[in-house]
Amino acid sequence: MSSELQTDLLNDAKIYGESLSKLPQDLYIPPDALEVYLDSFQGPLDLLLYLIRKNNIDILDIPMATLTTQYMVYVEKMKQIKLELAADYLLMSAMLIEIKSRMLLPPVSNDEDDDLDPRAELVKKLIEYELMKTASQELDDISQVGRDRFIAQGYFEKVIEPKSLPDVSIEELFNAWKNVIKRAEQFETHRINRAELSVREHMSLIIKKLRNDQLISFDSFFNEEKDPIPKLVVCFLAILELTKENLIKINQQEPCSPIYIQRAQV
Amino acid sequence: MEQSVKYKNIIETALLTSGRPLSIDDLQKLFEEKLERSTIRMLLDDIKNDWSEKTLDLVLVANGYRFEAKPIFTDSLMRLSPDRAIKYSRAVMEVLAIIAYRQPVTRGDIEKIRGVSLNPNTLRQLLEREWVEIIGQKEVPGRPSLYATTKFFLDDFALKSLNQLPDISNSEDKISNSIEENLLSADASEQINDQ
Amino acid sequence: MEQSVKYKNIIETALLTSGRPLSIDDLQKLFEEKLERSTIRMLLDDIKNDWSEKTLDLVLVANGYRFEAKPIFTDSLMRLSPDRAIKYSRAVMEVLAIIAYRQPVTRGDIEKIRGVSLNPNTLRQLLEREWVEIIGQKEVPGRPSLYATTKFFLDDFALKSLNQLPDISNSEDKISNSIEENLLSADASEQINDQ
Repeated sequence: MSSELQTDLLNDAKIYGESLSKLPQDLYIPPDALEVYLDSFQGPLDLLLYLIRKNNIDILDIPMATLTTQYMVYVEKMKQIKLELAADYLLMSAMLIEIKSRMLLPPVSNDEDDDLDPRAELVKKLIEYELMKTASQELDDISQVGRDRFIAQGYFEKVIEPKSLPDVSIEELFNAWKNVIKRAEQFETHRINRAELSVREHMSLIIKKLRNDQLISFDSFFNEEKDPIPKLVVCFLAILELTKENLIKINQQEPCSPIYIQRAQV
Repeated sequence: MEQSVKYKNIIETALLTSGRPLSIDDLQKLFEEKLERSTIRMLLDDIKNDWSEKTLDLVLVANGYRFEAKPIFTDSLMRLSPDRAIKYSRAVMEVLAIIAYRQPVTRGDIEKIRGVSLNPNTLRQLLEREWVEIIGQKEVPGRPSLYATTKFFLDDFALKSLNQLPDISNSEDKISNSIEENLLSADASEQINDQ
Repeated sequence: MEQSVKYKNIIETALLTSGRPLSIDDLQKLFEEKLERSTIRMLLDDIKNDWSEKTLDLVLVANGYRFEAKPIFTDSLMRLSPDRAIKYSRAVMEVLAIIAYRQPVTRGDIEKIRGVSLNPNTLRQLLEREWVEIIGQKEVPGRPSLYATTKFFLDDFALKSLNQLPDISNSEDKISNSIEENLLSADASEQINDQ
């Protein structure tokens, strides 16, 4: 936090009329921790609630100047670190400043009921959000199937009647795959193409073989007399790929001795 | 007597192997002969008692009855395959809470309550898990989808109905009452502070 | 003695709720303390005996131990077997496609490609249909299962080998062109899927 900001904050920060003699503890954040820290807020309302709770501010009587100042300190930091995050936060800054300035104007009239506190809408939002935040914590405390609630699911031998099962065409499968690729490209984590397909098939076959035997000789995967050359190549590529993905290990005791393939152990 | 033990065993086996809750209607399908719903309820009570000292609990959730591991085993079971435990982010859980407590809601409603724009992936997680579904469109410009929770949501949280959601009404009433009282009296000290 | 009953109960609960066969290695993970393999075998024997007169059998299959309904219940259970969904969900089809094109994959791989966590039911449907099987464990922490397609999958789709799966490379350019901003929204991709 820059010293300039700190000074501003100290000059401005008054809570219920009391000037703060020193910076609140929770406002100091080591610079390297800041990014993680800012990430932990779900949005501007979450940040405001945090400031309100930490400073023991009565949510129904918010000192707008204090809150706005403290809020701006955080937003400044966010702008420096991750600009793209700031949009929702900037909108809130504008709203806070507007409320603050409206509070400075004298009430137009004293006897009109609809002359609402400028803070009313913000407070309603904060309360509703806090309520939902509480609700989400309460939900999270319930044990959930798939996390920490376990459902009996013993096995039983089914006599499968193929007619009762959904039909799926190869086109449908292909379309599903196209969809996956489209989305995967959005995440930019995977580049998926087809060249390796037969390699992938062989990878599965090799693992299936290794399921029964711990150790299989490298040679036994290749039948040079019967298999066409492309198949031999594909099988070899599959072994390399499995090794790369740490699914199998290739062993050779000494040069020129037989090579063995086994399942990778941890 | 003999016969009722046979019925009971069939129901128990179905519940132990189904992997999903079974309703009384489901359980009736197990038998060629027609069993009364009251008979089945009685047998379920019996089964519940049989298991009370054992490893599983027979519980009733939104879609019916199911066996679950007694809570004392949770820690051990979680050690078995820690990678299987599905943990959702705070954002996902907040959106789930908003849909659960304020349903039906549009995406815009959710954004308004949380004060941030919604990452589409957050909703997708919940749709994918089948905890949330689109139940229609709101008849306003743009016809945004309306989201609500599903029965699977209730099942997975072991709730019989939405009524059983954790109660937040206490804090709700308290707050709305005090809004009326305090808010309208904007006090002078605030204005002084702000100068 | 007291202690061994506790162990036995934990093992029984794990076997009843895991939904997959558990090996001795798996069962060892249930306990903080180290249990000998021989101890676990003994406890399994005990459990087998406990259940001999009851509704399930404890059996040893290729990947480990599991509880199965006794054969006398099969007819009743088949009556329950729900009328299957007329169509598989989009999620099921996508997961099948990922396993077909990218096998062998772990659940984590599938989640990474799709960007959402996987509903446990999705894989279950594919395993039940016997289009997909577990062919082993990946030797990384947590030893996640590796999924691959089966011979039945090839049969049902009339393929001689995976090589015959439709080729994506032609359409790849087209697809990348069509990726637009609006694709990022879940609703948009939904519509494309529907076409």
